[in-house]
Amino acid sequence: MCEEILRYDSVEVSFGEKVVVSDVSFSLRQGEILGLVGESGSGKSTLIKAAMGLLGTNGMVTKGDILYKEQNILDISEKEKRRIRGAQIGMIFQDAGASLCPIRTIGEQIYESMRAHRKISKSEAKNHAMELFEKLHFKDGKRVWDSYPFELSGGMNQRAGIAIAMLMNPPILFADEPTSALDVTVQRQVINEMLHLRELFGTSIIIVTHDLGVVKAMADTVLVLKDGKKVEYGKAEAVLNDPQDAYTQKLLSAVPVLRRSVNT
Amino acid sequence: MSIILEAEHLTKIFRKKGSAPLKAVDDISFQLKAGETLGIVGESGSGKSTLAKLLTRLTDPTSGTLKYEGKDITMLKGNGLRELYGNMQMVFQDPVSSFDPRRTLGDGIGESLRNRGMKKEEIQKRVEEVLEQAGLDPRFAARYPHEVSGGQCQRAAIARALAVEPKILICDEATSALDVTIQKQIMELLQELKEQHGLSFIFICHNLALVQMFCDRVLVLYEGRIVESGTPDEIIQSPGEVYTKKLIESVFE
Amino acid sequence: MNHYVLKRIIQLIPILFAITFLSYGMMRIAGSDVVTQKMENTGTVVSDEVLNAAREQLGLDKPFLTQYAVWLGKLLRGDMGNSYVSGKPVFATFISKLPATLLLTAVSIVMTIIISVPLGVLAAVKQNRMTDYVIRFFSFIGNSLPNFFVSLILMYVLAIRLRWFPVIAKDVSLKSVAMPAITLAIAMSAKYLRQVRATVLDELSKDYVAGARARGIRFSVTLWRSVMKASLVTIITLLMLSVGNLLGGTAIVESIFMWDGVGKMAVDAISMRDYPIIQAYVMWMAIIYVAVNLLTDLSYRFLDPRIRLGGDEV
Amino acid sequence: EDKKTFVFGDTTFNAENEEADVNPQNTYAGWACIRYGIGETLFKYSDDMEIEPWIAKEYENLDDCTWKITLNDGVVFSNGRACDGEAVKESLEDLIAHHERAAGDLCIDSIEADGNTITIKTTEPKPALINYLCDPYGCIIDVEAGITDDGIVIGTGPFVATELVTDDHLELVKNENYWNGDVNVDEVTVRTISDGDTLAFALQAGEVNAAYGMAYASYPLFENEDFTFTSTPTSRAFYAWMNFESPVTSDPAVRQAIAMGIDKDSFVSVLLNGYGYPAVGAFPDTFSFGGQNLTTESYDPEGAKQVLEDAGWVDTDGDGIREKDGQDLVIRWLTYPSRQELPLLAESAQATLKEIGMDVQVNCTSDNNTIRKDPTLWDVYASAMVTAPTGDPQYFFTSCALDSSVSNNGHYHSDRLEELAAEMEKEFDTDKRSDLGIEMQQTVLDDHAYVFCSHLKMSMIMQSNVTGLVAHPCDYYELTADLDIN
Amino acid sequence: MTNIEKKQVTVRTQKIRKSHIRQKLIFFLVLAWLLILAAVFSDRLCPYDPNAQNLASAMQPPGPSHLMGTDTYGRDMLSRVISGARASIFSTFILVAVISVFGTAVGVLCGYFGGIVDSLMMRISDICLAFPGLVFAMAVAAVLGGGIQNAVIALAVISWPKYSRIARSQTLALKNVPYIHAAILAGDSAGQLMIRHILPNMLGPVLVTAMLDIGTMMMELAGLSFLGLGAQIPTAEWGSMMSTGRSMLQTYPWVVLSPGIAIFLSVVIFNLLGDTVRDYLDPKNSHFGRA
Ligand SMILES: Nc1ncnc2c1ncn2[C@@H]1O[C@H](COP(=O)(O)OP(=O)(O)OP(=O)(O)O)[C@@H](O)[C@H]1O
Ligand SMILES: Nc1ncnc2c1ncn2[C@@H]1O[C@H](COP(=O)(O)OP(=O)(O)OP(=O)(O)O)[C@@H](O)[C@H]1O
Ligand SMILES: [Mg+2]
Ligand SMILES: [Mg+2]
Repeated sequence: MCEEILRYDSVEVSFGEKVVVSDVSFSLRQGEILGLVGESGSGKSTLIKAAMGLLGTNGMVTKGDILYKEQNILDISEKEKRRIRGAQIGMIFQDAGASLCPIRTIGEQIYESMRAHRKISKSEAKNHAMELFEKLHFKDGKRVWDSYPFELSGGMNQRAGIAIAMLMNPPILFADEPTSALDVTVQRQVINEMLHLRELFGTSIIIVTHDLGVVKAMADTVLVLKDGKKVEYGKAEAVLNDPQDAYTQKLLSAVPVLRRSVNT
Repeated sequence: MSIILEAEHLTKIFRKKGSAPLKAVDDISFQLKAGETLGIVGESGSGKSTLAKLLTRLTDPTSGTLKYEGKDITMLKGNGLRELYGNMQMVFQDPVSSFDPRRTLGDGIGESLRNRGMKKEEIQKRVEEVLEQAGLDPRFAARYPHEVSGGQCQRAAIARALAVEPKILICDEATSALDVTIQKQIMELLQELKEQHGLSFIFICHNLALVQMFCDRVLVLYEGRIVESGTPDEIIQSPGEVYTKKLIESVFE
Repeated sequence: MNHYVLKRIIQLIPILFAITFLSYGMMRIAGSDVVTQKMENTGTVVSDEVLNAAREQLGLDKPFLTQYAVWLGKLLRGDMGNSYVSGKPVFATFISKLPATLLLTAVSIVMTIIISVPLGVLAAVKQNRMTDYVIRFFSFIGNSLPNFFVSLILMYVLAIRLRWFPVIAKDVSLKSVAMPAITLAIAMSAKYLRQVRATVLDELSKDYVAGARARGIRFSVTLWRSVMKASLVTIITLLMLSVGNLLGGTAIVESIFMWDGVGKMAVDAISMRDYPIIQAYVMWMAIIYVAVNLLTDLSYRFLDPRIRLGGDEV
Repeated sequence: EDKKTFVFGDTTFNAENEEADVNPQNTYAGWACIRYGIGETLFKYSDDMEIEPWIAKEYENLDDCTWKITLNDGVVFSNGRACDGEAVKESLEDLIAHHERAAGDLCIDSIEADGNTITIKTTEPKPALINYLCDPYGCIIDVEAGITDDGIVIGTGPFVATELVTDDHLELVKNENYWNGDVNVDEVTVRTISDGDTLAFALQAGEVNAAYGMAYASYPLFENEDFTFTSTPTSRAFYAWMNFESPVTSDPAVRQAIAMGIDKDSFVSVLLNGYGYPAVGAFPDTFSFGGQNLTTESYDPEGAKQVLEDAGWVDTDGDGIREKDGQDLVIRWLTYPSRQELPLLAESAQATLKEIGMDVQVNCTSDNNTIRKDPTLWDVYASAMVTAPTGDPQYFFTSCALDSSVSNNGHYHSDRLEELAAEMEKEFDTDKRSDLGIEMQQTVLDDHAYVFCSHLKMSMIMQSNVTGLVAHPCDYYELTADLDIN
Repeated sequence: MTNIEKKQVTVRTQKIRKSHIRQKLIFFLVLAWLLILAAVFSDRLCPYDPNAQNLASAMQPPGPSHLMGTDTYGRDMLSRVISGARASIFSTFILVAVISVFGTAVGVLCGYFGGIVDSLMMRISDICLAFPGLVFAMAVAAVLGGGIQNAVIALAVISWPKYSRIARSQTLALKNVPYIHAAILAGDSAGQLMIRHILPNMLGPVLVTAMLDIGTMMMELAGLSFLGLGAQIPTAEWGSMMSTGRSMLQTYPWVVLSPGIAIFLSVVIFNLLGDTVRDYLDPKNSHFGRA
């Protein structure tokens, strides 16, 4: 594996006086896909929001550091953070449709995001986007560009969300349950696209999910969280095939498995 | 086995000003036998919830008939409907929002009993009974929905459905809002109920694995129509429709 | 689109009909009529025969529905009758005074927007900080001062102390309209900025704001390009709803500042029980209000693509 | 050359006051016509309400029904037309044809014009004809020139109306042809300002040069060297009518107690800021038949208590309100808000009468004229009326105190008063009429049929550089040729 | 990988504001209660008889014997302000209570049953909304005559639709909430459904609107008083006290400022109470038990 580009060091996050995540450490290397699993409320989202600086007014990283390329991204100015967000660390939301402004076209918003990080003309932005759409096997890129979020299906929105996050070509991508708002049939496409991304650009990805099937399909490493604490962390095969922690075992045994003879 | 619930050509069309009418449920016919578990799968928007609401008479069908034990209940109103609900109950997807936030779980569970004119002490006894049946401590009766976890709340919802000793239980994605570990517990509870009480189930779900595990028969819904039906194994092993194939292929393992 | 406009206008017909009926009916329930009213304050002594003759002449002796039918028939022919007091045609009087009121309303709406939108947005952005508290405090002050009192304070400060504006409006000019418009705008803004604040707060809590932040977009850009645009529909709706209030509020303010508009005309007419004028006023104000709301509805279609493109409203 | 522009702010020039324009043929609009110097009448009242020549120089009473009036030479309308006998005849005939009260007041049978004299024949003896001709409706206007749609007329006064918007403003310019001296001011604007406070502010800001009708509470603002007051007593009286049908006020003791229980002096000195005169009778002291000739109860709460006590009104249940035969001493006091003094009077009477054990319930409503027609709805009606608009005592009695009076809603009746009224009807001699007036007032006072509380002290306030604006007792001479700004 | 060395980690001190919503709520509730109590017991709280005139001591500026001075009639302003609380606060309370109860009832029924009655009532409320508020009230008051009851009636006639709109949209939204479906399945009748489940769950927005409306209605009553259609003499009511005292703004300012301050304080209290209730009911501020 290549060099490490993101490291969480004994991170503790609190909302108000309540500690929600405590003493979590892990690191992410270039091109690595990390699966973040755990039950609802275990602090998965909190963990990635901490790096993005999106904890809101009452949330705060109370202990530890988050290092992006050796730079502690918790103690930098808002302006510097803004430079990192989007350009260095992209993010895909659970419901990408909702993370887009409902009354502006996808194109406008793509252009706006790109403008936030470099000088670029609208047509350049559009060309870039079209290129990427093509790489991501988007059928009708032009239509997407001119559409409002509500005119697209959930799956298309989600893919548009991925595209926007990818356009700046960030070395790191956070994906917070990128598929759970989607139909089972679309899920697969989205996952494939994310894998495709890594192939194309060598992007490192942290994917938050509670679907162990997804983790199995794409993650290199897995971090299991329970009540804001790390219960298991290691190579995906190792954790999934030979879980050490009782909780991980329970989690794995609870996953219903489809029985079928022929694998397609 | 006798047919307990029968749908004939059920159709529900939503008309909205300014857009084409939407056939959310399109000419659906099926039969549910006593003690049978019928799974319904399909992607989001395929009309599963609308079908569930039609079956429970929470919405009126645009056309078609619905029969319970051979009796036409399509147009049932008032007391007749209330009687029907003594035999047919439903468990909803989101457990917490299926309880009135301002009332205790016990209150919600006892509501149907109170409406049937049962006395206070009896109600209390029955509530405790069904809570235990659903695997909850009777003290949960005094809690508010936001004071319990999702899994506990769903158990209470099941207890509520069981309170009137229904013959049919309709579950509309009763586990998809829950974590896998809790989902497993709930599925075990349903399995137990099925075995011990001989309930008939309509189990709406988009998780094929769960359906395979739990159901006797499956209907695959697509754009409001039944595109395929059969035993879970038949459908999963050799899907006949393109759509069903796609559905199965998308499952990660 | 045209079809839609037409449909909306047709839907208005029963409302307009009800408005005319109410405007007419309401005034006729009153206990005393204009004829007796004329005696007031003057100490004139008129015999009952004279009174009855006068009533007959004005048609006040006929049954209610007949009077209404006659009135409505005339109305459709553009004749709203003559003022009981001045004897002049009501419609012409109304029309001659309307521009002044519309100017006053327009200026005070513009002022309200200028005052309340930025402050409301600021308060929302700085929620629960000092700025927010200060802005809200001022809105409370604005909310707890009766219009007539604000007028007096403004006259005292702006006209007597600072001599910026004239006390009484001499003509329909921007300088004259300033004080009555500020008076109206103060009360309106106080209410309105709270609504703007609430709307913007609501919008700020939506996921796309966090989404934009996560993409590294400057907050101010999101605020102005997305949040404001998205809030606009709600803000305009609320503003248009308050136009009704505003039109009512002009009555007091106009009569204090001697602004010769329909509001003052209405206050005068009410004190004289000059039914034709009151009817015309109440009716036309209601119609204007309904029309403004229709225009608002239609304008949404340009502001909000979800409505314009026929997406489903949730 | 600087034009002299005078702005006059007035709260009363409006349609509500029946002064929608300046056309004397239109109800009370003649008041505005004469007030603002547009029209003039044949005769006018002097400061002590004696008849003086104006357009006319003299009159002669040829017999009971024939009057010969001689006009001044050289009177011209503002448009230049000579105001001769013919013009006056036309004006009066047109007036009778159009004005609602004039024909009945004047009873004119025929008018003949001959050069500068006119001869008027009346259908019945009219002792007060000349007084009636002084009524503002008697403004002589140029009928040939006509009346505009806005109600503007051509008169002989020092000012010419050029623009009029009812309830808003009236524009006047100097009458270059004025027959009776030079006019000092070039332009006048009369602003109708319905709110007294706005008027006060406008005067403070210098936007109006003079003001009439602001709230008493604002007067102290102007009691300094920057402003001048001009005040005079008028015959507008604020008084209470007793309802003789009411079970309470039909009791003479109650009426007497009310008369003794109202503190007129404090009302005037405190609530009216001294701008008023405590009243005794219907007319102010400036009239020969004024209050100086009369006697009535003065404020005497102890005496009033005694009167009530003696009549059997006693507070037995200790709630501070007296009762008799189980009935509480409740006085329903009807009044209206459009005269600012009336609510003040009501509220002050309420308090002083409470002290003597009466529960006064005030109903202050602009619907008063309907309510007072029904004697079961009120006990006391307080109103503000000009008791002698023509400087003659008869008007007050015929309009409200006789059996035949339309406004006698309280159904007061006195045999003596009826007799005196009949006598007055026939009396031509001014002195005798005056004596009759005094006797009639004393009669109603003795019956406590009315309690006269105060007379209006009409006040105009002006910037101190304004001269020639003088308040007149009959309330309708305001802007004259003398008006000037220095 | 699991053995990342424990090294020195940064510790950040919390600067997070605690939101004292509950305390704020209690505080404003107490203030509102005090105001209401003052209104109820105004008779006992007045240092002087609010209607007792003493022309000899008229227009006295605030001083030790009269904390807020005296008015034209020499009445003690403080006593009048206190006794005005009754008329002002009670009449606004009654007004707001009537319109909120009636409007809500109409809204719930219309929202629940829909159909012709719904369209009809909504049209009626459209019409009521269409009439310019204060002027319609003026006209109604002109028809019915002055007096505070009539002013209240006039305002009630035009103000209820606001509540019926809120209630109707809430009802429409609630109708699709699972717990309502659950209640139907439990055999609730329409009435039970509305009373047990729908009404209690929309109380929040209605209550908040009502709190904010108290200030608005006080203003409108003051406006009517200004036009002579408000309280009757000698009733002390803040709006009419301000209106009658307005001429004294320059000469005897305390006469108009005293009731003004009273209005201000009560408007502020009820507005803040409304805001706090809104915050309290906001699901985002999870102060109910489990987070
Ligand atoms: N803004 C906030 N204020 C207070 N508590 C919060 C806030 N956001 C999250 N929490 C709490 O922090 C804990 C972790 O939340 P988080 O959203 O990270 O969980 P999660 O693992 O992402 O769950 P899910 O799978 O449901 O998304 C939860 O208990 C949640 O209630
Ligand atoms: N009340 C309604 N009015 C209009 N359209 C509706 C209504 N309810 C459902 N629909 C539409 O009917 C279709 C079927 O919806 P339904 O909720 O039954 O789908 P579903 O299969 O349950 O989906 P999901 O898995 O997302 O719950 C959808 O297109 C939906 O938009
Ligand atoms: Mg999460
Ligand atoms: Mg569904």
